[in-house]
Amino acid sequence: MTLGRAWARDWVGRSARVIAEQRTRLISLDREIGDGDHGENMERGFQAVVVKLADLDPDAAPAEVLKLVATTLISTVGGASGPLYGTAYLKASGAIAGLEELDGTALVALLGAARDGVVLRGKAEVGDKTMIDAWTPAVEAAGQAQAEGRSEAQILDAAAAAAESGSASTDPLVARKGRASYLGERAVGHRDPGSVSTALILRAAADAATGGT
Amino acid sequence: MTLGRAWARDWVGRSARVIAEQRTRLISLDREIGDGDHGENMERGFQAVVVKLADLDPDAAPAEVLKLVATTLISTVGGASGPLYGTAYLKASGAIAGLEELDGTALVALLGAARDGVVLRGKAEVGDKTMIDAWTPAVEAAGQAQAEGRSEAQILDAAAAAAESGSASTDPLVARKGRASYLGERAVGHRDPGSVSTALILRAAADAATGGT
Amino acid sequence: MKKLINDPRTVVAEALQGVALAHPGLLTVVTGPDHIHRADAPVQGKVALVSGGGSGHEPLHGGFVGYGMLDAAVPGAVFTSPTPDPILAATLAVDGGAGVLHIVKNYTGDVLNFETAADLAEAEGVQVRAVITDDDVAVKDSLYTAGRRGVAGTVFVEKIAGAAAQRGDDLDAVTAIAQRVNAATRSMGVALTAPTVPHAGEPSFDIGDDEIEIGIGIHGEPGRERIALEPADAIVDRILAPIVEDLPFASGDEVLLLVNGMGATPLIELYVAFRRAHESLAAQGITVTRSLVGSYVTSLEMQGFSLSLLKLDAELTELWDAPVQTAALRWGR
Amino acid sequence: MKKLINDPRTVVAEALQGVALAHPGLLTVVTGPDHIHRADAPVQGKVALVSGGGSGHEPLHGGFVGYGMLDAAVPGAVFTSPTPDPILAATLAVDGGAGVLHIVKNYTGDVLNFETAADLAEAEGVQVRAVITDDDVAVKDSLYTAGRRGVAGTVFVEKIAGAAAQRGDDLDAVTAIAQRVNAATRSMGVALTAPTVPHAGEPSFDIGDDEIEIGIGIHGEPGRERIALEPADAIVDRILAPIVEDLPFASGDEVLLLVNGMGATPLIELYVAFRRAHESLAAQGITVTRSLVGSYVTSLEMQGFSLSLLKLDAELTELWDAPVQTAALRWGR
Ligand SMILES: Nc1ncnc2c1ncn2[C@@H]1O[C@H](COP(=O)(O)OP(=O)(O)O)[C@@H](O)[C@H]1O
Ligand SMILES: Nc1ncnc2c1ncn2[C@@H]1O[C@H](COP(=O)(O)OP(=O)(O)O)[C@@H](O)[C@H]1O
Ligand SMILES: [Mg+2]
Ligand SMILES: [Mg+2]
Ligand SMILES: [Mg+2]
Ligand SMILES: [Mg+2]
Repeated sequence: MTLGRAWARDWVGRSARVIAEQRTRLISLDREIGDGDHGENMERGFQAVVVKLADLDPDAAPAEVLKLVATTLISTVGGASGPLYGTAYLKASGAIAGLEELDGTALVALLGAARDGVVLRGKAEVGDKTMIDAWTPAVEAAGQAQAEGRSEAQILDAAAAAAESGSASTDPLVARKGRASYLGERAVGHRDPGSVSTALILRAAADAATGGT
Repeated sequence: MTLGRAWARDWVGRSARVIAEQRTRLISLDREIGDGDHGENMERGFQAVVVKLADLDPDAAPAEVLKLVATTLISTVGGASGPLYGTAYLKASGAIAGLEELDGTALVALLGAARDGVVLRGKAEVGDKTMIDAWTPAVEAAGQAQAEGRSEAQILDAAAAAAESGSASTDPLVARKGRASYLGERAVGHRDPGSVSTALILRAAADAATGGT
Repeated sequence: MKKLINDPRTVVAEALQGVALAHPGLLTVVTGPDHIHRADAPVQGKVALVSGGGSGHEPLHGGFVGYGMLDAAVPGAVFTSPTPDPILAATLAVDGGAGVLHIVKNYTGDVLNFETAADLAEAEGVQVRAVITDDDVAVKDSLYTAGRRGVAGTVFVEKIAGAAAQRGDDLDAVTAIAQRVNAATRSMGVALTAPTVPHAGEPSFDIGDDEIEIGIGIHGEPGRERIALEPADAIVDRILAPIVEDLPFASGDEVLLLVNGMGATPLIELYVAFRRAHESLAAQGITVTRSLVGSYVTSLEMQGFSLSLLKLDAELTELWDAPVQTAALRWGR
Repeated sequence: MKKLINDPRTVVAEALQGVALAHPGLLTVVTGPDHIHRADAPVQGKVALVSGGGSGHEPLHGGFVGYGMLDAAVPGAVFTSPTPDPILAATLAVDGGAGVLHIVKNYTGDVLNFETAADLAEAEGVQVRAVITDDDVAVKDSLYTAGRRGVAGTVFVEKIAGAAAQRGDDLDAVTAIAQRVNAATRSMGVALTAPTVPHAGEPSFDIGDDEIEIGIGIHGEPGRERIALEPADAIVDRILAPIVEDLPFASGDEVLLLVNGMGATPLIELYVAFRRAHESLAAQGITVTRSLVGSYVTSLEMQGFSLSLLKLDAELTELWDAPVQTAALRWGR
């Protein structure tokens, strides 16, 4: 079963809710190895998205929804995560331009474009202890699931699961990008907050596909 | 047995020691209803006195010793207590000018002049919750003891005891002079720090007369 | 106690050495007895202004020495009035033959020590007048107190009397202006935290995590009352009302408003407070035509702020606007 | 958390309203998207300077807007880079036809958001250049970090490039001067306590009563190492050495020295630190010919300080001395 506008809107709504719920956790993680604003930044952005989405034409295609997310995050989040997530959604929107329904191929393209957008702006590689450590395994797992002929819901579940373990894999790392890179060895033992928000957002995508809670 | 230069010097030395010992107590009391510097101010002043006294002609009369205390306190203590104690010692010195040995009458004059000096500068009355609440009972008790024909040591002991209970009598008072007056009712239940330093100095005078410790 | 110092006993002397090194063309720092004076003092024929008091309120007073403001500042130990010797030395150093005005904050210690110094200076042939600043409405001015404290409004007196002296007013006139400014100034402060005097090593008072002290002095002397922490607007309203009532300031008045940080209050918060004070005054028909926002009269690392209001007229406004060149206040040159 | 605010979500907006009310002739505050610009902007024919970044560092940057320094400042949320929209709006508002220089502290967020705004401004026909300040020697500048942070030395870049623009230099020349200043500036900071971001509600890091953080950033990012509290002189020596080594500064150099308070450090302590830094430099043959002591680049109510050193030459000295008229830095007019 392909995923359409309802899924796209539900994904955004779930993302906003889970980011709001996890706001203090994201702040705490960012306090430990950054400057303590990641939860606030992301919540501010996604609340603005929810408000704007209510005004969007109900017939808007998934790409329109993602573009709205992109421009809203760019203009409300600030910090490093604003331009990074903003570019991710912008590129993701471009990858599914014109499509009303997204199949497995489209989803893999969406995720890959999002990841490439983050890399384009932030120049991070896997192992740098950034959100890329969640995005790249997610893209790879989605590609693999799609190659194995899994359903759209299964593809997104695979992506979310990979993002979650990718995020956990940042714990032992020394950071090479972002604020945590100032810390050297002292970042070891802490999880990168941006990788956690990425995992939350991808889990929201999977949940939106199954209608789970 | 009249009291001479040895007593005067011993009084000053004992005063300096007891002020140094009680420095933190005086600071704590002043923290409660003032600005927390009384112990520091008095210690700074008496340490300077000790240094200067070492250079004073060993044959200097008691009045010279007290004058040295006065000018040194004036130029090193600062705050309210500097000019008040400074004037006290200056007037006390004047009251015994020319005397080599102090009998009971001289001691009562010394104490009365000191008290009058504080009043001249500070305009406080008994009950205003200041050092006057220690000085005035001390002067009265000394006068009484002298009228009763007591020894010099007994006169000073009576003065010290009266200063101590006068100081304790400041506990329930609302202050009408000095920093504690800003507090209104909130000064109630706290002892005035200047009355405590006065009691310590007068006890030092009595101890110097008996050679006690 | 966490401080950037070497030793509580040397902090004032070392800071003075820093001041001397940082402002060589502007200030001369004399040690023994310690004071700061204008590098070009004495200015012949000009009335000289001398202020001073305990240290720990920086930039007050040393930061206000220079063209158009003070001629000398006399720092005591932290929160302790200076003794007469350095006040006398400063007075003699800056007298340019036209007499010296002492600007003294109303604390028993400051008043007594300046009084003694003035007597000694007069004995040396220098004409001395004094103005006692007492702008703090938190303290009842009655027979039953030492009178109102001099707090942040002292900056208004120093700036405006300094401008009057700079333009050539004689000692009587400068004294009268200083008195007029003090009489038209009212202040009140609030503390969120307590300062720690270096030699005391402990905060000057204990205050709960959700409490504030209304009517705080600048030496950590406890204030009028202890209340629960409130939003900034409510706090501003709470201390602005007694200020306005006291003079009273009235609709139609033009005022100079100082929102003064007590040491550890971020500037961003001072502007939040300024906004509310300006708004509330406007609602009462009182127009803020001049203003100052910053930490000018501090209490070491105390978090808190004060509001000061001066009722302006054309002359006071002109004198406020006159050029000033000091370490902490500078415009027009 | 004890703050003089109404609501963490409105603090920046309310402070901006305060700024507007406090500096009517000097600054214009635009809301939606929020920025501050010179009241007389755009200045035709002059290169315009725009800086910005997270709030909480006041007076940086809004306090440096005015004649001879910045044309506009763009405040983000507390400790969070502004988004491109207000940067773009500020850039368009101040362009006087001679192009705009963005002065950006080196943080991933600031760099990315300014980059995007520059692209959008160029698309509207405004010529934009950027200089990234990265003066903090506490961070290793290697492939394995986001590079050095921009900290208090940014003030030198803003003042000196501002003076170059004011004297009429073109965009290439102003950019080159800004880069030259940044290249000749080194800084390092120390924290005694942590700042508390209003919306976070908790201190940015935990630090013991007898510990200090060496190499602190201006956003409460932890520094190089945590050590036991030391006397001021030892702390100054500890952070001065890596600054001097890094450029390196050498005997015979003339320098501008900034002793910068991080928010809650009393001025008296900054002068104690200044004294030591000046002395230590003198002992190495390095002469402090210009200086600045005060809280210019802060981190909310953090106790701590930083040292910044700029190697001067005749031109940089002349540009530093040139008149400036802003809320926080003013001389010569
Ligand atoms: N160069 C980069 N590439 C990818 N992700 C990055 C990069 N720099 C930072 N990030 C991500 O951004 C997150 C921090 O976002 P946030 O706290 O909102 O911004 P800021 O660091 O400006 O305060 C980090 O946890 C990290 O995942
Ligand atoms: N007007 C006064 N008359 C008599 N004693 C006074 C007066 N004002 C203050 N004192 C005394 O001075 C003491 C405070 O001295 P100190 O703390 O050294 O000075 P300061 O109040 O300037 O900090 C008070 O405890 C009180 O006994
Ligand atoms: Mg962050
Ligand atoms: Mg005291
Ligand atoms: Mg005192
Ligand atoms: Mg941030």
